[in-house]
Amino acid sequence: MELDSLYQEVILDHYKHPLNKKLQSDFTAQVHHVNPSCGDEITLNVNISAGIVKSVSWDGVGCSISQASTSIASDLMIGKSLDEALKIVDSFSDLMSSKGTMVGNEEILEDGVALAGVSKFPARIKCALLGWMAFKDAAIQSSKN
Amino acid sequence: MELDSLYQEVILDHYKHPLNKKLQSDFTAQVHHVNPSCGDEITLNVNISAGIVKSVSWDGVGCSISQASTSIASDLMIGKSLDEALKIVDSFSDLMSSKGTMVGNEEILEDGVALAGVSKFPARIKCALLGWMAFKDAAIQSSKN
Amino acid sequence: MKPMFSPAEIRKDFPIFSKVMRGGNRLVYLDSGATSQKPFQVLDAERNFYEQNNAAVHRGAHLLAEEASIAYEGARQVLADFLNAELDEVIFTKSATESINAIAYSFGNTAPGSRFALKPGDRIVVSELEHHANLIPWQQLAKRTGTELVWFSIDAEGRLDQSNLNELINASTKVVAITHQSNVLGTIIPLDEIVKRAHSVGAVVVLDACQSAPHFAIDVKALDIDFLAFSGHKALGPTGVGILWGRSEYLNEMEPFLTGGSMIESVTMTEAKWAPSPKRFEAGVPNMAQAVGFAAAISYLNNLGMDNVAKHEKDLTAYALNKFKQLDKVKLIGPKDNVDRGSVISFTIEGIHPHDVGQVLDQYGVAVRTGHHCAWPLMRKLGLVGTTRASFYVYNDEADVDALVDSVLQAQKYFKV
Amino acid sequence: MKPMFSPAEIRKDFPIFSKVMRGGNRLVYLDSGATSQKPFQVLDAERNFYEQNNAAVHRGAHLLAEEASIAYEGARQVLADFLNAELDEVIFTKSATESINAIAYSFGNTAPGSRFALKPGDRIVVSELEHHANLIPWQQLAKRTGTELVWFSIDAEGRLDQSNLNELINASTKVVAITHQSNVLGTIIPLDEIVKRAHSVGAVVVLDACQSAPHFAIDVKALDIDFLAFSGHKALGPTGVGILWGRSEYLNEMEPFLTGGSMIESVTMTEAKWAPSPKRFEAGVPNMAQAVGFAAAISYLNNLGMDNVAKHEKDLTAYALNKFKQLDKVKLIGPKDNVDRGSVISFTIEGIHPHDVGQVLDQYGVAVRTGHHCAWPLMRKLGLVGTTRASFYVYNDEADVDALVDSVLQAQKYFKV
Ligand SMILES: Cc1ncc(COP(=O)(O)O)c(C=O)c1O
Ligand SMILES: Cc1ncc(COP(=O)(O)O)c(C=O)c1O
Repeated sequence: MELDSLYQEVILDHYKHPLNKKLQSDFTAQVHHVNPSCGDEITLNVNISAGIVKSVSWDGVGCSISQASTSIASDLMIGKSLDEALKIVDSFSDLMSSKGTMVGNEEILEDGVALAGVSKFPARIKCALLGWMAFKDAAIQSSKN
Repeated sequence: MELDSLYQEVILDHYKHPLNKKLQSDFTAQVHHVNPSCGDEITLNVNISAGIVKSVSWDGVGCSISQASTSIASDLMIGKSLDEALKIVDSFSDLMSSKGTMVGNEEILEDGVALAGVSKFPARIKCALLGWMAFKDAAIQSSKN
Repeated sequence: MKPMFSPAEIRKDFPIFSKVMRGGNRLVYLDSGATSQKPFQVLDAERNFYEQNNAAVHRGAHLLAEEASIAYEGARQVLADFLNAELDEVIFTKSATESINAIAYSFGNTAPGSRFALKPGDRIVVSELEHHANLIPWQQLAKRTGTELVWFSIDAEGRLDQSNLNELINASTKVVAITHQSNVLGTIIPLDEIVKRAHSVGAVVVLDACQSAPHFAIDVKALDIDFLAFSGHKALGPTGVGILWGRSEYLNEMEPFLTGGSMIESVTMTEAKWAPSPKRFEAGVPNMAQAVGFAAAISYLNNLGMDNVAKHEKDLTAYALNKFKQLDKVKLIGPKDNVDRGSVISFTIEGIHPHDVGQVLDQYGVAVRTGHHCAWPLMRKLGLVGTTRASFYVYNDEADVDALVDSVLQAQKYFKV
Repeated sequence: MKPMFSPAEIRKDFPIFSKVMRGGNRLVYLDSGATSQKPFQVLDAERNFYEQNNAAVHRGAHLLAEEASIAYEGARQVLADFLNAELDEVIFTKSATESINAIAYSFGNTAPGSRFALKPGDRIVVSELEHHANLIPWQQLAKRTGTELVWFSIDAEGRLDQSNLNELINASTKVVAITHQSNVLGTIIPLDEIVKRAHSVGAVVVLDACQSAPHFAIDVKALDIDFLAFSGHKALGPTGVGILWGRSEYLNEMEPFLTGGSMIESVTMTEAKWAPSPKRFEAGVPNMAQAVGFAAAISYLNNLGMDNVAKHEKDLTAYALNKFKQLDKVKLIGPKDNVDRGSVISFTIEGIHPHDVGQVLDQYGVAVRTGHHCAWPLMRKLGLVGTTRASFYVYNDEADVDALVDSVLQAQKYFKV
């Protein structure tokens, strides 16, 4: 069933037990992103110092895809260098716009490859990208601060 | 040819030699009407006293139908009582909206029946009515003055 | 009264129901609240216009221009009859959204002295049920004119609270803009008291009929309202066409909204005078083929009989409400009884986000809408991030409701809730 | 370059050319300046959308909604490529008239401080050649904001007089709104100096491309303009759809025009925030089928090759100009040489009113436009009550010009002039 390519077990796990879903107060940048077409909202804090992502934490409401994707993204970014982190975001964006033609590089994206199937559901790509775009935005703001 | 039902000889005569096409200065009401879709314009003066149409005079630019029709209307109204005149206008309006099903009452409309064919050409009905509507408007204004 | 129609027969007129959906399923289309499907009669009418009569209306003496004008004005007559309105009161727009904006902008454009010229201290009244299309244009007008925007509240079931009617609609009120039926909850607003009160203080009533005009008979004279808007695409008609209806004395008193060709009486380099309604509000070469298609859709509905349409939807809603009440961990959002309520069922499923619900339903060919339904303030008021909404129309039947219920159970199974 | 097309072959794609006209004549359609005819490829594309993909775009997770969104956004891409524009710069409207009004209203809505907020002392520049659609919206904006409206004059042949360019476009100028090609005379405006001067004083250039974009290749980057408008129905496309193009940095700086669903970032009862372009300017369920049909029309033109289209029309215009110069008591209105001039021939016949000319031509199946062509100030300037206008497109050929000339002779015979 096509549905199974969207809702992999890993995703449902992240959805039920999201990582880093508790805003930390020692952030270097905070952003609030919404997905206006479905009403999903997310607040995301990053702490980036000396070019290293020290912490990512978030809170928000949204569908399983957006919640799981944000959970995966946050987990992936923590501890990476800013440059590395932004490259991972780009890699994930590429995967999302692949219309089902890519499987994703598990070495780079880890659990993120479970979201490869989303690229076949155009209306859900925004859900999957919400947390990643929020992170990217926050990371850029943090470097400016 | 359908064209001949539109452009009767009488109409072309009135077009080339329009009656009362010279504004008289002793009017009791003056109106200016336009046909915005084609740019036809007409100024029409009436002199109505004691319930009698003493004079109708006009000037303007327009197609053969609007010019001939105004010529015919002006000739028809002069000397009539206001009531009679307005009835003639109504009779002509009915003819114009008849979609080719009426031939017109020659006793009432005289040369006006030559315009019966216009009712089969929806885009030209406004041309034929321009002078008549201007007269009606002027007559009403005159009674108010 | 005409004999009741059969949805199964009706579906044969709609080519899209031949389509095979995800998972090899048939299409169970329960998203008519967003846009309806189109019968071939509508598609044929549009195509026939292009193939036989296409020309710019009101602008040429040639045969095609005559025929196009007749077709276009004939469409206007069909719409006027549908609303029990006068011919010169019916204006073709591109959508209800444009219609409502047109009213709001026209008010804003009108010179001081007119009843439509709003000023600081004046008041515009809306409700918490509004679709963004009948909210933001008034927010903006209020902002531009310094007018106050206030609103009716709703109760827990999503019924309009009219208890403070006389305070809300007070002597300062110039406009009451309200939806006839909520696109999210199905609530139908009883208009009598609102219209009476509005008129008693000299305010006009603007009715958003997007979710009512396609579903039950509307008589603008009986409702005694002043302006109305609805969209063709939600009424079996083409996209790209809507209706603005207004009392002609008001329309001819208002300044136009869009300006350009065909809406003028005369023009110089510095000034323009306006044609009377409806031309005054139809600048440019109009959406002729869409108007013709819209009229074909209305004729299709007339043929079914609007009373039949209403009865069919009411019965189907009763069936659905009853089925939904038996579902576990599924919450109906909106009126639970079938009084003053249209054929819209909004619900939430415990533990599954609406977006995920919609996705599972799609796997079974069931097309619903999820999210805030362009009524975000209403969602916030209800404390929800969104709902799943099924909306019914003439081609739906009990088998569609059964398919919906089955797929809801599948969603619960899939997400193990 | 693609091989040149054959108009006779092309006509086979247009069902309307099978129609029998007055007097049993074939259709000689010379009114494409008002609206063009449509090939079956466009009609099929629209119908296919309704039959296979119809749903509200951007609003649902179900399959039809996905497909509708892909079709609609795909249409946007086709239009963007056609203009050499970016995807987020192309906005679907209902018509060029709406597009131009949208720009004018958006400027008017913008808060003080923005470059688009006009104020007394500022200046808007147009020309005497403008169609009402690119004149009255600016008159109205000038009136609302207390701005001064000034205009380029024309010479006796209908060419723009650019001799006072630097005085007209001065430091106070904020907007230069100008037609690319006159719909009455065919004059093509050389834009280089105007754009350079406008930008040097910080003004934006709005181009009315209604009569240019359907007829020759447009590259908004090469033209270096800021906004552009044109209609689908004049470019082989459906009625009810137009394009507003603008530089994205400007669009995202401007306030929206129509407000409602799908153009927001967030909404409360009192406030709304806007989505970025193009959504910001596309409130409501859009004219999806028309956008898809419009893209099919553009693909049809691309297939012919816009350079071929331009060359074909230029050759036909040369042929017609030459024929007309030999006619007695017939006066060409507009440029007499074939330089910077499109495929529009306006003329008057001594002793016959344009409306009567059109009527006789119609008897021979020749469809032309007569009157002021929604350019009344231009008519007054030229001292005319109207002209008869023949306008050519891809389906016309020399036989059509011959039929036109023959019917002109018949008109002279009929009216004995
Ligand atoms: C030069 C020009 N500008 C604007 C328009 C308005 O286009 P539309 O009526 O499609 O909005 C037209 C055509 O009517 C035109 O020829
Ligand atoms: C209640 C209501 N009002 C207004 C609208 C706006 O209609 P449209 O998008 O067709 O302009 C809709 C539908 O989207 C609606 O449901």
